[in-house]
Amino acid sequence: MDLFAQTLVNGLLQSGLYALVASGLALAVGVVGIVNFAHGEYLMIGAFLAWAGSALLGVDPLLSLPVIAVAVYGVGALTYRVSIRHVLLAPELNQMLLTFGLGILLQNLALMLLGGNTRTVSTPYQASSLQLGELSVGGPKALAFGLAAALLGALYFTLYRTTLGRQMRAVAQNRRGAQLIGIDVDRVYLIAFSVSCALAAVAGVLVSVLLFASPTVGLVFALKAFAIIVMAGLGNLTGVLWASALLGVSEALVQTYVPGGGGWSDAVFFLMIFGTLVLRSYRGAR
Amino acid sequence: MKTLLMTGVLLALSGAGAVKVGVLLPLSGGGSVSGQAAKNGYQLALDEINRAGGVLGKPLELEFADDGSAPAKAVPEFVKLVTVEKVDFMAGGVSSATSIAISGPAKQYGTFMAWIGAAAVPVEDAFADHPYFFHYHPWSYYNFEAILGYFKYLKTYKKAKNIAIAYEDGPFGSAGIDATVDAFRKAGFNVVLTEKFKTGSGNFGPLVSKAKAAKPDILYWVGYDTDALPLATEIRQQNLQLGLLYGTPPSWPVGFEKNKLADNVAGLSLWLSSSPNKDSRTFVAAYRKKYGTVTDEYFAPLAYVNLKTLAAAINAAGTTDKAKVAAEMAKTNVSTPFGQLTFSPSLKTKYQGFKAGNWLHFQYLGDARVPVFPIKFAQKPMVYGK
Amino acid sequence: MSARNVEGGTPVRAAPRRELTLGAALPLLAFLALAALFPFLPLGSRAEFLLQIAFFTLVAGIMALSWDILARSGQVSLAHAAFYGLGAYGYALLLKAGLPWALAMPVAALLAGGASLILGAVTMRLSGMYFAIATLAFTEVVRTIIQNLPESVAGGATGLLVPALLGGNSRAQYALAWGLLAFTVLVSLAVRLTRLHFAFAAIRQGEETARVLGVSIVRFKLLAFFISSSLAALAGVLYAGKTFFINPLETFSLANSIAPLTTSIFGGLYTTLGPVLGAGVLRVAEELLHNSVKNGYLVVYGLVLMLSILWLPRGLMGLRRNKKHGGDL
Amino acid sequence: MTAATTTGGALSPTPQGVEVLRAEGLSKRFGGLKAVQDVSFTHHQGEILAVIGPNGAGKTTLLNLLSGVYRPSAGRLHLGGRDVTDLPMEARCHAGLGRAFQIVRPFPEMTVHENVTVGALFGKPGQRLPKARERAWALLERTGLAAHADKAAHELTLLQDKRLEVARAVATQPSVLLLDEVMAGLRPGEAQEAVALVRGVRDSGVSVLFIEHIMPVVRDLADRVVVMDQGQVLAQGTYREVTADPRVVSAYLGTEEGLHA
Repeated sequence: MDLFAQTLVNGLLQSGLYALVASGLALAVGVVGIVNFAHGEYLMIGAFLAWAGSALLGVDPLLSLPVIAVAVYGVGALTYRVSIRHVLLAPELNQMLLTFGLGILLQNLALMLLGGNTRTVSTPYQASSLQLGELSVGGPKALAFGLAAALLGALYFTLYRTTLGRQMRAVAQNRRGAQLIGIDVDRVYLIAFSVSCALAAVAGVLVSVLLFASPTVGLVFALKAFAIIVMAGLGNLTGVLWASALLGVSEALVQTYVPGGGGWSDAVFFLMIFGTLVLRSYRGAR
Repeated sequence: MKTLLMTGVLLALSGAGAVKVGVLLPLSGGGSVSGQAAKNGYQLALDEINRAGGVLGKPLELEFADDGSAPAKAVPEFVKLVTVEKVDFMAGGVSSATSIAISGPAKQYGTFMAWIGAAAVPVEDAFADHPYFFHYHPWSYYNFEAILGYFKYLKTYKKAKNIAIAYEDGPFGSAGIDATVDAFRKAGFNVVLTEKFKTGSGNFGPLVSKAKAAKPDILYWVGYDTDALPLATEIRQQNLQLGLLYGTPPSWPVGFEKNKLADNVAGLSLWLSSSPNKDSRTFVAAYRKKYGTVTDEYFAPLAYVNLKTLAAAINAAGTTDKAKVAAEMAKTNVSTPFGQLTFSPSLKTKYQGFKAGNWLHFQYLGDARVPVFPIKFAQKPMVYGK
Repeated sequence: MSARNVEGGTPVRAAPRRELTLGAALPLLAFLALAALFPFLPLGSRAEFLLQIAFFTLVAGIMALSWDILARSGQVSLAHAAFYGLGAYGYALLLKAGLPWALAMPVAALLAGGASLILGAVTMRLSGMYFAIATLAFTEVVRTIIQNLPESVAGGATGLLVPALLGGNSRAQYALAWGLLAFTVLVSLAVRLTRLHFAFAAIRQGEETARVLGVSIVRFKLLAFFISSSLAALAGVLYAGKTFFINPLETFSLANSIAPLTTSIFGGLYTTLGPVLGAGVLRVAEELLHNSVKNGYLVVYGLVLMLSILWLPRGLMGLRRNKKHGGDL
Repeated sequence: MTAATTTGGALSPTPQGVEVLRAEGLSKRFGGLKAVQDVSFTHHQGEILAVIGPNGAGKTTLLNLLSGVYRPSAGRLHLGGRDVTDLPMEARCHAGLGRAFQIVRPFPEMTVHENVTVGALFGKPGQRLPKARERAWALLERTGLAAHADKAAHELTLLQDKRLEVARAVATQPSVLLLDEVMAGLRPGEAQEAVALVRGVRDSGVSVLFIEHIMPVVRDLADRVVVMDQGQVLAQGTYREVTADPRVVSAYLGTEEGLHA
């Protein structure tokens, strides 16, 4: 029974990481309607900045987090200006190719400048954990979970309770209509896309504390984040949280209770996504 | 002016007949850390060889090519080195998949290959009947032999009996895992857990929870550098009591030694920069002089040794004739940063360089990797947690 | 007929415009002819090396063109690596079972095509991003299954050794790859010039409208999947026979699904020439970059992809001045 | 206008004629909303039948039920004596139901001729491409689109688009053609041409069922009218009959279209 409870905790903790990465992507896809294949690369930038701050300047990653978020917001804004805004009306496939090219560019730029090595940061709280009887709750992962929930909550609040949010939703629903009622669509897109990049970087900071920084760190998580927001339903922020939790817990259950389950966890992850999509498509029809 | 012209002509003439060695390495893609380290080693060796008069009286030439860590890229690059650049010898090779992919053209052209990496058994199969294949890196079964030796020592002196195995589900971790488990059992160990994980996922929670229930003395993990910190973190968080956490990643994270979680983590390497071996100290000094830093990637000295021994064999043969050079190579008997190098048959190939005895086991102790086994190389006593 | 001609005096031509003109087919024929002659060109010492590059370019061409055939029916798939891999694995396992290679190749293609029908049937109602992620998920599941099968069955995570194609003769291998690309081009043209074109294009441009006009989407979507995946499997066979070794991580990698997509967009979607030309140009560009910008050539490559989308949204095919609708091959 | 003249001659478009389409108690619920409730009517061969009603009366839902976009929650649909209730859209097309949409939906990357060819090729099973092309061409000539055959569909004017929409649907060789507000958005002069187009379709032997808001068009075109309100059939009969029905008048009172607009 202890193992079962611990398994649930393990799953939930892992899901926090997934939700954190997915939150920014949900914004980019939901509002801007851009399938940003380079999302993981902004995470990578965040992770490397956190590493650099820690290894070179001795600043704790959590302290540098706000600065990194702002810096990557700037990178995102630049990306939007020079590339994304020019393909907003292009076919979805063209957008995919553009962001894919961007991903290749950023990843290999990092590889060229920093090499392929895995880098880690050292913090005093890295291995901290909360002991509840026999249960152990990893500190940084719990923090990631809390942060994901807070960010998704803040996003939800922004979208539904603020002027900017109302504009975002208007733009997301009907670009031309929004333009007609005087919304600066370009500005809304710029903000949404840049915030999405900043959120990726925030996830990256946490990833650098929890795991590592390397040019390819974004890839695994971005792929899973995509699957999660699609499973949640595009633009559904609360859905992101439950989809992450569901996937994280089922992964953990498979890893714990299926012999050789570590090898099957990915299959289960994607099988659930696949099943959800297909089931929903059949339920929705007629 | 005239002399300048003359010198130019002479240089050009001498260049025309220079010995050319093609070096195929993963300079980009997944294996690039090892590939770049090897490249540095080759260039260091090249400097020394040419400073000492080159090969056959002329400066040696290296022709680097990037296999991109992908078989589909490796094949054309290999063919280019052999047919366009017309290299006399081939060196390099890190990844197993790319090495297998080029085994076809290598046999077709009868290319002389002085190969540093590619430890997987299918590579041995692919090159079994190649007459000019010199393999420096130990095959994976030699790696395991070394590990088993260490664990047996732990069993005798530390009463380590229960082993938990965590291995990544890719080709690196999964290769021959069943044989590994059998061998541990045969040696009298209890294998209390055998569990796969997904490298880079950072998802070790369930694995460690299970290990906790299995109460192992040694947790043996086969994964990559990306897994080192997340695994160590999870073990600490869930308070899993171990005698030893032992891993065999191809490389370790940069700066891992400074992390408190790295303390007492043990691992396997062919070489450590801190090795007291005389050749190793010479290499480290030369490397520091050329690059200004010290490397911990053993592919750097391995490449260095690779080119030095190849050049020596060519010089000894006095020709670039493959058969004669091979005959000289086979006689190689030199001291290296890894210990003595000679070539002898492995299970399937004729010329195998380093074997089980060249591996050493280290532990992260006080911000550095310190050799702890075999005992004769130990610089500090190992720390065993139970 | 009571509806009168609004344009009155406009002369009305007697017959509909012909779809296939020699002018449109010419670049395609020229490309194939050049590819056929390639091994006989006087390339001097570089010949062998260029032949290797050309071989993998042909494989990339088959992948891109076969992906495009599926995309023409509105199905933007990220499962192409799955069928490439199934082709490679099917071929290797059939050889192991004792089939001669000439039989193993088509059988592997048909098996992969059969597997695609399963995927096609369940993803029938999905579109856009949902379809893309579902097909991506399918690929991951297939990879994981092959990876976790016992090693004695499919080599597990380590992989399988594959006997050399055509005894390792690189010219014969090239000829085979050329033949398979030519076959793919023929299939693509057949799709373009028959009722399939109308069915695929109608489904892509308006699925519900197409159904109302009597287009059986189930049949045509599955047919697109079957054709496309069988061809991708042939590319996988070529890869396996050329590199002697396949493992799940390499053969089922996301890159193998993305490359045909980017190549087709770069060359020009929904055409026969575009994806083939795209494969040629991109591979050559990649090789040139690889040799000139040694470190970080992929940085430049990524930049090239981005710029091409910003400046050439219709791909290389958009460069042709006379882009009559429906006239592109 | 009970006995319209036909050029076909043999057909007798009276309520006593041959039945082509019969709806029996068709209903459709979306969650708790009853969009269409127990709708029954019979459509006869060669007849032009109009479905009218105020906004939200369920007209378009009914059309979607007829063409197969939705499956009915209850009720049956018969086409030429065959029960087609459970057939999907494409099979209904094969069985003889053609449909043109209110918002024109040409295939944007195809030429006008190709657009019509799709209908000619797939409307009935077993069509061959060259034949389908020829028939599409003939239809373009009949609908006055021949001069635009090679244009991309998105280059057409709205009236031309509507012609294309109708030509494409007719190309499927339907026995019944469903038209969803084809006149919407047209100027009066254009609407007259569209009326002529629809008549021409009927005269070529196709029964027409259409939804319309513009009452003069209904008066000019319809042999019979079905009036819907709140998902139910309020009245059926000739134009004169239904407009005299007090229930119909009260249903339309206060609505913006007004009965005699």
